[in-house]
Amino acid sequence: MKLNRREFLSLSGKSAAGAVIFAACSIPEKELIVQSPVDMPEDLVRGIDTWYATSWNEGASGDGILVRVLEGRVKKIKGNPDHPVNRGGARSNLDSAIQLHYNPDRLHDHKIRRSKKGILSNISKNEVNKLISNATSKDKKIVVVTNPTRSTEGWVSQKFAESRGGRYLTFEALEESNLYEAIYDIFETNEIPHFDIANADNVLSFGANWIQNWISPAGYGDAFGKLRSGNRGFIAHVEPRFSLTAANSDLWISPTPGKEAEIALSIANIIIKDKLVPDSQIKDFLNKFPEGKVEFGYDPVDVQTRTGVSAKKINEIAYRISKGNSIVMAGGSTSAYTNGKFNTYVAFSLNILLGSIGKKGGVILNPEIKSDYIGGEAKPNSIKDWQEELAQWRAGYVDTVIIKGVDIAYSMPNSLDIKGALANVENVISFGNIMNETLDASDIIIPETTFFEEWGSEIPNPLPGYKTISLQQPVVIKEGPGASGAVSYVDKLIDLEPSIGSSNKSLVKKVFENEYNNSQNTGSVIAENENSFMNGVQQRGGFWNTNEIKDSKNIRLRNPFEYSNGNSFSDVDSSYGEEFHLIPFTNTLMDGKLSNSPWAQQTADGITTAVWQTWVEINSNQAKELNIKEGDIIFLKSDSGEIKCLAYPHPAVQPGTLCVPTGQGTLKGGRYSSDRGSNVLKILSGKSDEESGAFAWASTKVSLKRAGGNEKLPKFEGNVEAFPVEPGVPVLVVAPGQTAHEAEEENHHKYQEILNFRKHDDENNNENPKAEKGH
Amino acid sequence: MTIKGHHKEWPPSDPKIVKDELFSSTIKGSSTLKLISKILGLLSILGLVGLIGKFLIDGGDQTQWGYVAATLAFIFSVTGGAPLVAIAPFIAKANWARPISRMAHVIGASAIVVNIIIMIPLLWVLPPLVVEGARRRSIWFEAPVYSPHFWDTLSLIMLAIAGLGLLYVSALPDFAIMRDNSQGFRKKIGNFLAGGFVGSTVQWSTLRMRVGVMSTLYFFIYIFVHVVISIDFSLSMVPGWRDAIYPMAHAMGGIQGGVALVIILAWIMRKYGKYENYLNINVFWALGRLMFATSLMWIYFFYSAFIVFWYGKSMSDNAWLDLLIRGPMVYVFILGMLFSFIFPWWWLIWNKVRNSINGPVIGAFIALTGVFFERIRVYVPAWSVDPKLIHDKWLTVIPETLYPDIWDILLILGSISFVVLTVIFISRIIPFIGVWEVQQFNLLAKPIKYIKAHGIRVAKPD
Amino acid sequence: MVTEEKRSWGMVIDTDKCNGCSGCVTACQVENNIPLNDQNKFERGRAMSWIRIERYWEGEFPDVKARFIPVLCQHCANAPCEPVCPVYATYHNDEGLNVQVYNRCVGTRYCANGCPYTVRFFNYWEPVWPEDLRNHLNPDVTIRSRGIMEKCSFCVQRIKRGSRKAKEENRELQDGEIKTACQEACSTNAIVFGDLNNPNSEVSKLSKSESDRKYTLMPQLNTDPNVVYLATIDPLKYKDLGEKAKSNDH
Amino acid sequence: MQQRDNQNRLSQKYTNSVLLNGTLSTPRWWYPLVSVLLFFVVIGFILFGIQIKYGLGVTGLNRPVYWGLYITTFVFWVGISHAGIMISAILRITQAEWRRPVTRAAEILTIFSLATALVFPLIHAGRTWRIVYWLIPYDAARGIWPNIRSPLFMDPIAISTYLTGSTLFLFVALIPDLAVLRDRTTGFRKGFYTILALGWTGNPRQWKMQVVGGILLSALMLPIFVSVHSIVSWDFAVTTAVEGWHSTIFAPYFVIGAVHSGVSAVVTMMALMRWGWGWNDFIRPEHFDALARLLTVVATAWLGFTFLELLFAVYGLDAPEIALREMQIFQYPWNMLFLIFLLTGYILPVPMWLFKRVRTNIALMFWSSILVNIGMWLERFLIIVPGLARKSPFVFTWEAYTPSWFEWYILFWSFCWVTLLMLLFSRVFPLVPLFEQKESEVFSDSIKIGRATVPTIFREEEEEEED
Repeated sequence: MKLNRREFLSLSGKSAAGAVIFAACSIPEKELIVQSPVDMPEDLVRGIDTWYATSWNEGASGDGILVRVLEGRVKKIKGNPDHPVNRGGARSNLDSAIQLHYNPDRLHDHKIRRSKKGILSNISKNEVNKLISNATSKDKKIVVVTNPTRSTEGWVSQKFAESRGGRYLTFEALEESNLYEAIYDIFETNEIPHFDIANADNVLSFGANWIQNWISPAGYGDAFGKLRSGNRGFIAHVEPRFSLTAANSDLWISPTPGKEAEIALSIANIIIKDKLVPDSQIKDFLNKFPEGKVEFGYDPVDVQTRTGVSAKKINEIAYRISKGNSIVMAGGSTSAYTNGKFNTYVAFSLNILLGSIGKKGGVILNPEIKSDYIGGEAKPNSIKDWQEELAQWRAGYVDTVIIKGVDIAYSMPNSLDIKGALANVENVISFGNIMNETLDASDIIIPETTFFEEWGSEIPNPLPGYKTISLQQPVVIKEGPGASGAVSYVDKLIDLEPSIGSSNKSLVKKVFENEYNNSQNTGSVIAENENSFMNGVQQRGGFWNTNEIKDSKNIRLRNPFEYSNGNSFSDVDSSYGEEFHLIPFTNTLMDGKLSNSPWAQQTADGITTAVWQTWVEINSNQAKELNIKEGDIIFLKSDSGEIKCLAYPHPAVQPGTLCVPTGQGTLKGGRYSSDRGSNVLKILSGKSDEESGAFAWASTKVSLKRAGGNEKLPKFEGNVEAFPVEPGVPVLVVAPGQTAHEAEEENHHKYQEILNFRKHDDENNNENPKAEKGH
Repeated sequence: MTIKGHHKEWPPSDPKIVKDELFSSTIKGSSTLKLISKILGLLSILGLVGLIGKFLIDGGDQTQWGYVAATLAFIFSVTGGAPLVAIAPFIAKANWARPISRMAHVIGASAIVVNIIIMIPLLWVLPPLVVEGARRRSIWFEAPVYSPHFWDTLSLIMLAIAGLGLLYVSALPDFAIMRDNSQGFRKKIGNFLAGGFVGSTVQWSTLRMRVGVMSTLYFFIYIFVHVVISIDFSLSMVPGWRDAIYPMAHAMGGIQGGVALVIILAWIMRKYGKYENYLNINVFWALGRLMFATSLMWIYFFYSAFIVFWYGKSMSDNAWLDLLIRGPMVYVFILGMLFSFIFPWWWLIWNKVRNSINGPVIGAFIALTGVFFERIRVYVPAWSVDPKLIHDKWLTVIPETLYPDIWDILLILGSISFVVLTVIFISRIIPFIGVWEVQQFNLLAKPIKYIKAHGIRVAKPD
Repeated sequence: MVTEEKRSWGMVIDTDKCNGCSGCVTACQVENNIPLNDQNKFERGRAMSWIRIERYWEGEFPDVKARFIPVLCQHCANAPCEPVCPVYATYHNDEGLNVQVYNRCVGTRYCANGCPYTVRFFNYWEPVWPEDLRNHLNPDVTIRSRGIMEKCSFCVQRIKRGSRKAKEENRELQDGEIKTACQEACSTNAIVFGDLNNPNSEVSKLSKSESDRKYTLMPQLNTDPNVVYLATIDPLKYKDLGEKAKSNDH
Repeated sequence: MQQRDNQNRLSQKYTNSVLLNGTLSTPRWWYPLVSVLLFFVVIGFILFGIQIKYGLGVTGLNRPVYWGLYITTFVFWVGISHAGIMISAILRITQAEWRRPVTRAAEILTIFSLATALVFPLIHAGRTWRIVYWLIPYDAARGIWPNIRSPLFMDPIAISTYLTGSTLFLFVALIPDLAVLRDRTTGFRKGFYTILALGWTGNPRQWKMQVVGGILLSALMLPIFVSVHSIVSWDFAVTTAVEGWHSTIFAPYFVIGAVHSGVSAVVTMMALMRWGWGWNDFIRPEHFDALARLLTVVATAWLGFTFLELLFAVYGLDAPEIALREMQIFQYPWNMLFLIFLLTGYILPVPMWLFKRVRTNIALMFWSSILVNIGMWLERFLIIVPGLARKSPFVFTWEAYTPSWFEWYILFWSFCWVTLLMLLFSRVFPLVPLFEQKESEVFSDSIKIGRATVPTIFREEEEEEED
């Protein structure tokens, strides 16, 4: 495989050895003294910058990143072109993470709350250590809570929980456990398969906002670029909300929420009826479906009447994806209804109909990776688990909760009453960089290191089709002048339970030593001894081995209609009125992780270009009918709470739905996050998919109330709704094979037609009757 | 070359003498004048031949008609511009212009026939607004496709009527004199035209009022004509040419030529009509200034357009420069620049020159040629633009230089001579220096000596 | 600066690959020490971003489309911003860059009016960072004071570093060796940067090759930009799939 | 005092005593008014300082509306400054008798409005403290000079030339009156006037010099007069990027508009002078009458240019241009501004001026002239701002602009500033030129034609008359 995709790396790759990828040499004297009065100051650059290869466990699903360090400070992050998962792909939130590290509100001291009623106050490290060791002594009932992760960290958390006979849970705000469930039910694996978008001809995605932020966006972004280059692939997207993926798809279908499965089945219906794929595949697909259900139940015309989606579009998709290599993905909101599992399963099963499992440009199953010192799993605990867990907390059966990497107090819906639960736990010990609601609700706060300061190893999710372990290495010092003086979570746990290991660093090293021993001189780093192997790993930012792939492709089918439970939600008609479907979505702030980073806050949302605020997207026509203007203050009320947000009408929202971004509205945060916007996660009703117990976060209904006021919605776009004033300006659109020049000609004519200066039909031989109107 | 001393030349104070002297020119006609008229007549016929020939040969191809259009533009604008030389001072109640106002009016009425004749084939060739299913940019936006043809003709006719009306109204008292003091057909004509004018106070005041109204009316029509014709006959035939000052520059060129014509005619009248006393140095001096001022105005308008295009450097801006400056007509442009600005400016800037009889005339001849070059410089390239390109956003193909063919030359000579012929013809009927104007001039202005200085005492009636 | 052969830096942006993720925008903010855009800046329309993603709507629901285009300084060969600056604060250097010399700028903002692409930004306030955040400022890039214009510099500091490195290693500057921050951050590789005078560079291949999706912004202004765009492809351009498909005019 | 002499002319004694009443003595309202103005002016300077310290964020400007109220006001004052030369130079050359009492005031107005206009680029610029770089060739050692191609560099040159010329012009016309003052003052002031009067004794040669100098200067000033506002207009016209700016008509359009507003400003001022100092015998209805006639012609020409400008704006049929005009003329609040602009700029005042009764009514003339200047200010605003707000086809960047109170105050400040300067000036120099006044008295006469007595004027015969 082509490791060094970009030339400059191949350049440096030859020269460089050791952890440093880049090393600028000393500056020639004569250039230093060259001074041109009419040049920019940037013409003189001095200093030596170094680029370290590492990864970011929480934020970037194991993507490889390069960190530019100058004068001992982190300056810039970019994707690691060498890394198989994202291949140099980066995301805006990578850079934003720098401001978490250098955040003016970064915690530097331990804090403690003496009594549940009391307030948080600073405390010395030694004192707090005693308290912690008491709180986590063998006799205590302990629960460890982190974000879902498969890493050394996860392994340590697990081990620690086990050592205390406690539990280890993970939580994710907009979780997708239905995705894992469906994958497991079809492919009998917990690994999300590798979607080989780069080599595909058609991609059909249900709810999975893969271009913006679905599981591995950086990698998918790179793949997207490849898909669109050369023999241009076709992208279709099915999602009620107009996500970036919808915006960039060639064909977007916006079904009423919860009806995704209908679309999928009707696509299948067409493919089967018109025999667009070999019979064998049809047989495979149908064998567990009830007799004739798909063939007769889901004729596109009926589906159009049921879902209001144009049959033409469904037809178009069916015909396109049945040619060439096609991928069908599902996730995001599709998996987050009360019938989420059903939707997801049906959607994925289309891959079987299309025969795209396990082939290039299709769905490539990933190997299950067993590695010592790496634990935890990517699938978060479902909301069912959490309801049970929190019940225990409330009952006071838990003495100590250790929370790391997830702001549960912020991101759990009101219906779970997490704060109440935390109040009944004797010791809540939290790790964190910057104040947040969970830290605020806890008794002991430990200033945690950022990923720039800490070692770590992680199994990316999803894998690129073969074994990959990303390395996280410290790029700046954590002790000493100018350093944060923060504490490593893993080291802390190891202090408390020395039997786990000696130190975080040693554990990480062990991970890769194992790899060295197992790899038998195959894989990304080949070295004669462990040390140089480790050097290689640090240089490349991880270890991956193209030979360790999943060989067997075992598909286990079942009748999806077993999953289609009484879904009260999607049957509700989406006609205008008080009741709206609320569709929360994450953007640059993620689930509030980055809300303390000004860069993340100021990064304009792709569709609305709104920033620094919580807005609600509403269809512009519907807004006109309801007499709602941009910036009008709107209150959304659901069965579990009410939030305030500013209206942003735009043409691409499905009438009857409202879309609200997550990430704002934290009650306790840094200067950049507190008192702005509101937290939509709070008002999600605690509904779940009975089948899987997954959190049905897209199944909330809200009523809309206008407060009467109007604030200026901060956004990057100007004050005019941006429809081009002239066809093709500034974004020129061509049909396949059409040249830009032809398109411009055509647009010029179209513009003349708009002016009534040219006949609207094609033959332009005689005079223009329209031009003479009124005379 | 200035004429020394004051008041050698001043209109005789006796109204009778004034009348006789001024009317004499309408009666007596030398043999040379007859000869000239014959030649001019011949040329005029050739001009008609030229026009017809042009029409038969190039009737289908608009790109060949640049020179015809230029001729029309030249003739209608300069002759039309002349009356303004009388109108402006009239509005400003200036006394000096009285002796030449009649000539100005006559010139204004002299080109009516020529304009109409040339207009006819041009209308035939001028493309409608909508060609090849699409409509070209014009000031007629969504108006009917033949609006330019209709309105431009109408405007020309309006100008003709206004010109005639102005001449007639201002000549009324002289017709009366003609009626009372001549025999034969002149008496008849006078009788017919004078319409019972006996010079009562009421009639005088209505006369002044009428002249005022006609003058104002004429001015506005003149501007209107220039706006529509300059745009429809040149600007809107070039894709992307968008030039708000152009109509004004066009009109200014016309006025410049008008002033020139008046000077020339005045000079001829003075020299061959023996009217030294009436058309004295003061008149030429004043006209010289006007000549100078109009030249300056013209260059100012031209430059305001030029700098914007030259600095803008957008595609259409460059196209303008390529087409109208450094393009097919670059030499004509240089000539035009020399003749309509540089020479007149450097010549008339000297008081010595202005304050003389021949100085302004030379300037006038130069400026007149300049105006002609300017019209060719603009109209010929504009018409030679390939009609297929008209719908483009800007002009991409600069046409080749178009040289006048024999028909064009015939037409140019013929039309001009016909105008001159018309002037001569009118001179047989109406005195070219308004009798009543001169008499009023005498009433209001008196050369007097104040302390040591020579001067004029001017009365300012409201 | 001392340059061996005259280069002409240019960029090709494939709008078909741009998915509007605004990674380039943030990367540019980070690389070039662009002042933090607080909420107020957005509310008053003063937000600075040297590269921006413009989003244009087409049609109405459900047949609505959003088109994205990244816009940055086009480094026009015939730049309208240059002649109007009374103090030569912006001028064309010998590598085809339209550079902004901050020290000379007096802030007439005339260049901004001259620029049809509105990619020039004015510092209405003195830029401020909290002490901690100053750590991440890029020492290669000047911090602009209040009252002056700034704009995309094609990451001139990176160009300098790159060419210096090549010089030290006594070799030609390789194509693709120098990458602008936005190009680096673009995971879909919609942005390609390089030397237009080098016939073998990817950028000149893309911009010269009659692949013919290429167009420039506002050709009618004849600014001759060094940034070339490739048109978006819409496979369904002439297909009417909707029950109420609309054209984009309104 | 006896006012009329035997030939029924205003006696020179009377003329002196009345016309110097603002200089040799002080009107009752002078001190209070001046101190109030001073107060406002000082506040203005303080605000300016604040803006320099904290940056232009205090304004309502944004991107892409980078030019706003400041530039508008700059253009406005440059426009006003066209009064002086119009009145003194052009009317002098064309020998318009009625100009005489107005000339001085007009020239002062020119000078002070120009000085004010020159301040606005400073207020407008981002780094005022470096503005010297802009105006003066600096850093010559490094071979860097200001950019002569930039209209913004031509502006200061043109304006300062104009300023110099006008000042000279004013001074030449001031000398005889300075002599008069010299002879009527004592002590410090006498010395002051003695120096300025340059030993004027009023002998024929001096008079001849003074007249010739005046005429020469007028001739010299004319091209500058035209160039100044043309160059200001090219600030906008050369810019292809901004819709509605790149129009060839701008230069003459701005000049004629400037004359329109300038002369109206003179009318306003004449009325104020007549009321303030009670110069009823010198600033007489016929002067207003004449000015109003002039204004009617000018305004009509200006309207013609406005029409052409709009016509050709739409002629181009560029989508953004159309959008711009749509906003400018039909969208709230711009449509209101546009309406007011049309009404005050032409539709209200000009028809009024058609009636002699109005033309000779000082109060009406005063208010109508004020209207005109409101309209002309709006004209500039409507040219500059909407174009920027709807700049280029990038709909995405189209913005709105609302000036901040800061900008509004600076606008208000400029008026106080000019008025203050005028009042201070009036305290030191006579606002109506005494010698011109006297000359006109001498030159005018009347004769009988038939039954009517017609006023006449004596003209030395080097000139021809046009009015």
